[in-house]
Amino acid sequence: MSYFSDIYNGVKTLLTGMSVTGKYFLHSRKGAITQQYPDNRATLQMFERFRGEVVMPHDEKNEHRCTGCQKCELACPNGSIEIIWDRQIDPETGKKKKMIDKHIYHLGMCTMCSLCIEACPTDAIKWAQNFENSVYDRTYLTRVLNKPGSKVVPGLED
Amino acid sequence: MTNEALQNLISSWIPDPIAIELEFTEEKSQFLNITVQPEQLHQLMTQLKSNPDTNFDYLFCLTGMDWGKELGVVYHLESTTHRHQIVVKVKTEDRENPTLDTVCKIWYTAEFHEREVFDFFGIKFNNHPNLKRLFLTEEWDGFPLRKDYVDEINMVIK
Amino acid sequence: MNITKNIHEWLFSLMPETTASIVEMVLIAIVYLGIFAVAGLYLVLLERRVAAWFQLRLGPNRVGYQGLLQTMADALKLVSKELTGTIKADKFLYNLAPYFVIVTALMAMSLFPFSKEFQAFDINIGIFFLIAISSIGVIGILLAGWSSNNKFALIGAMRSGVQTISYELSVGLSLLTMVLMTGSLQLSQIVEVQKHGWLIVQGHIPAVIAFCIYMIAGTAETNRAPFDLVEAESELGAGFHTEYSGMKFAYFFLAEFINMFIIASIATTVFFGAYLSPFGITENIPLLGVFWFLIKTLAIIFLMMWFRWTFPRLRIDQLLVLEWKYLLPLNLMNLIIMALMVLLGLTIQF
Amino acid sequence: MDTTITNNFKSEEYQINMGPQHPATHGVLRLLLTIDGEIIKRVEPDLGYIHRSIEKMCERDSYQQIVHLTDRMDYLSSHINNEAVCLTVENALQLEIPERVKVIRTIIAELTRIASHTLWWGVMGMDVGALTTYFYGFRDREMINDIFEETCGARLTMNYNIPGGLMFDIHPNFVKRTKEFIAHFKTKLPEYDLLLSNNIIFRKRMEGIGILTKEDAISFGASGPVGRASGYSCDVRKHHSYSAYDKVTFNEILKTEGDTYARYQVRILEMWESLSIIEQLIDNIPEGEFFAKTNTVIKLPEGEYYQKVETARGELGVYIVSTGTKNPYRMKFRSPGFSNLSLLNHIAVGGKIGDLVATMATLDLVIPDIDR
Repeated sequence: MSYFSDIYNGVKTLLTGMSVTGKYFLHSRKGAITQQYPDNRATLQMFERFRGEVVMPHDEKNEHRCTGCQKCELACPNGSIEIIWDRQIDPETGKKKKMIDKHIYHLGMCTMCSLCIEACPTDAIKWAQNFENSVYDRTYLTRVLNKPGSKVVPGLED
Repeated sequence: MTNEALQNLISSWIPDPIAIELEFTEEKSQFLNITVQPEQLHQLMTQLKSNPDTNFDYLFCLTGMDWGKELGVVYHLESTTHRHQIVVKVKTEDRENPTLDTVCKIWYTAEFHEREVFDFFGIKFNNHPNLKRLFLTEEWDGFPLRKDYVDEINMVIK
Repeated sequence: MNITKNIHEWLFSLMPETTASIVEMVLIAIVYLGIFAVAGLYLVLLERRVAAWFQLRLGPNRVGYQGLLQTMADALKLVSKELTGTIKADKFLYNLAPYFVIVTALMAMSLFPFSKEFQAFDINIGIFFLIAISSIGVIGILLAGWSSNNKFALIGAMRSGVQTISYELSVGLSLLTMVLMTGSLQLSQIVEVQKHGWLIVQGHIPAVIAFCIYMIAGTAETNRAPFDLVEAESELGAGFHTEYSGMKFAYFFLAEFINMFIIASIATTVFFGAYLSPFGITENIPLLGVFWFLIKTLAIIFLMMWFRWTFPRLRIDQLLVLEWKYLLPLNLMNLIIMALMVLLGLTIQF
Repeated sequence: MDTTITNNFKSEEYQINMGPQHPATHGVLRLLLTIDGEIIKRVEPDLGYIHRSIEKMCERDSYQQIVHLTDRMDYLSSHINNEAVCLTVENALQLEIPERVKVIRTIIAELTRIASHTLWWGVMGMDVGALTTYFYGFRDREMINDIFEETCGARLTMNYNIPGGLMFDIHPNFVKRTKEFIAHFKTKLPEYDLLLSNNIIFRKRMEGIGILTKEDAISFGASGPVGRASGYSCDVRKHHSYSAYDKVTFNEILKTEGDTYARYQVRILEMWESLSIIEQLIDNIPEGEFFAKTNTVIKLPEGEYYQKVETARGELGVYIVSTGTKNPYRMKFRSPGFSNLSLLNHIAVGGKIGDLVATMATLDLVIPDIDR
């Protein structure tokens, strides 16, 4: 008789399984987890800590907070950050001071490990929430973070 | 069993301490370290596994090492019954043709780990059933994890 | 069906009798081909949407309203794609195989009584013909697997052979159980009998068992999950059609869905009274027959989709165990019970 | 590739290449199968398709930088990998780690384990042909990933640990979201059983295949659910407790059958245990600092350090040999997947191709973990 009870029990488990999927089928309108991505761009909000890309915020006077200390460059595990700097005369104090010429960031090499941002003593760089980073040519992924003509916030020391 | 008891027990296995050199040390490590000559490796390992008092039946880590002058292998052993751990080190100074005995008959897991060591350090294992390169291709030149390995194209040195 | 009658008369008035009948047949064939190619495409869409709803997704909903043109677009893409193949394939058989599959699938369609008049080909061995034709399709699969010169494809083809040969037995026997009640293999006759209640009601318990067995075996015949060992995506990549691309692949794909439609149509015809409406509510409107036929068929197709998106796949030996140890003995037992029932007049008739 | 094997062929056997691109190998694992009909005669893994030589890269990097490399090993338990490296470094420096860090690490580690197991469950179903499980598994995993993203900024390669503690404090929503997840998952986990675990087809396919005895499990260095399904008590959280595991009570799931279904069950039951661990900790996160102060340049004292942790796949060992400089002299990762893969040939021989796929699915291999 176990032959028939086997069949009975087997069919019962199959029907239980079908009831699970059936339940979802009936609630398919509400339960859909699909994100219709390009359509929901307007409402899509990334979390504030999301690591999209490294940016350097500038204030309205076109000033950034990077003193050129190169700690981020040292912290970066794969050389995504290059800082070109030279010593210029600080207009306020008249002394020679290390200043960045270009803060170059290779997004294509970045692993989003956040070590540079942790290392930065002046909070000059931070994460942006932008995630649409695809480009047709990988040279576009190399970015200069400080805007042309920008200066460091006066009086900032590392 | 405590490290001290282990050391006493293992020392007592050796009839002639001059012929077979075992070095015990607990310095700079959380385990008891035994350094053994390549010739005695297989015998010691068999004994460590089969002796009911030690019963090291779990080889949880097998590491190839390049100490600069010598090449060698570090075996991390644990007993699943007594829950004591030990480290066995074996070194050979022959960098051209380093050869050790395999332990893959004692712990099956050693088969893959020894292939990995062969692949990256070039240490050959006698009686290994299938000693081929595991990760790299057969025609790969050199052994990448050795300290004197140079690859100017693929290696980025900071 | 006045239009068909008019065309028929117009054709025969235009040309000699033999030519006219040949032209008529060709016309019917073209019409059927058109209808079922499109029907197949929409079945694909249905499958995709249904699967999505089972899986908490939305499914294709971009091309046309609610994605209605999605498979059309897919078909267009497949038609325009380059046909690739392996160099060492057996070219002749490799090219022949998809046609085997698709032609046999379409041939079977001609038999179904979609409504009282809408039946292209009503032969007296209808059921027998259906079973015979549906097993030719497997030759196409075997050829495809063998001629591709690919080991995965060959394993898929071998499995297909084993599977279809075994499960045909169950399909045949479960249909035979029902034929005991009708006493005829002709599909129109079978429908006629059901005017006194659908066969699944007439035959009550044995008929329900026969239907269950038929559904299992039918799913296996179409190589659909949980019996999709022929394709077995996670084991064989794509199984027998690994090496096919473009339109040739589309033939296999379309054939699978048309086969599903065939299996569901047979079930509708034999168990659920084909175009007959439930309790005879719309018997006076013959055109609604098509509607009822499609409703029933789609319900059974939905059941098959439900199977597919719920169950894991069987292993090849379990597949054979299921057939030879469970389905076949049950089937034979069922056949005898049905024979006794018919003999003793225990069937329910209204 | 191998001419020697070809010569030893019996006439009925043939060779077939499973991978590097194959749906069942979940990545770029290549298995060289010798098959007789449908029956597996020999399985030979061919590795190295994504070998990045992380161990060599570690010899070049500072200890902070090493942590992010371990994200890329077993990417499904990246947090636990990070934790392993951090624990090794912290032990070597004999740092006193704040309680808050330990508890947060443990909660996230257990969430990682659930995330890994839900993904495994979905893919497991897909491997045996039940495609719907994949989406149900991913639905639940998505909630965990959102928790991670909110707190750590990344969903998969989180790099949330630094030697000494955490990179930043947990997000204010962390506790709330985690509780939401627990409530949600407690209703969904029984569905897993209804849909797949009890299914007759599934059980028939899983029971009695790929049997691994306890002795073999130990000898092959099997760990994690694979070892525990064979009755081998190998939970590092129990035997070599770390972080906050000594503060919580949980059961080590042990099965004795050693077959594929036992491995499956161990993972399902482990998710319940992980839920209970999180429940015990989530309301009791101690206040305090989220890191212990370390030097910017970390130099480990000369010596050898070994730390094992329990990842979702089993025992991950981190072995650091330091000569006192800012880089490790030699760094070895004993990855669970590597040992678990080595026993595949042992348990798959004699089964069918379908069995191999099911067996491999329950070994839960992550290829970057094997290749490193």
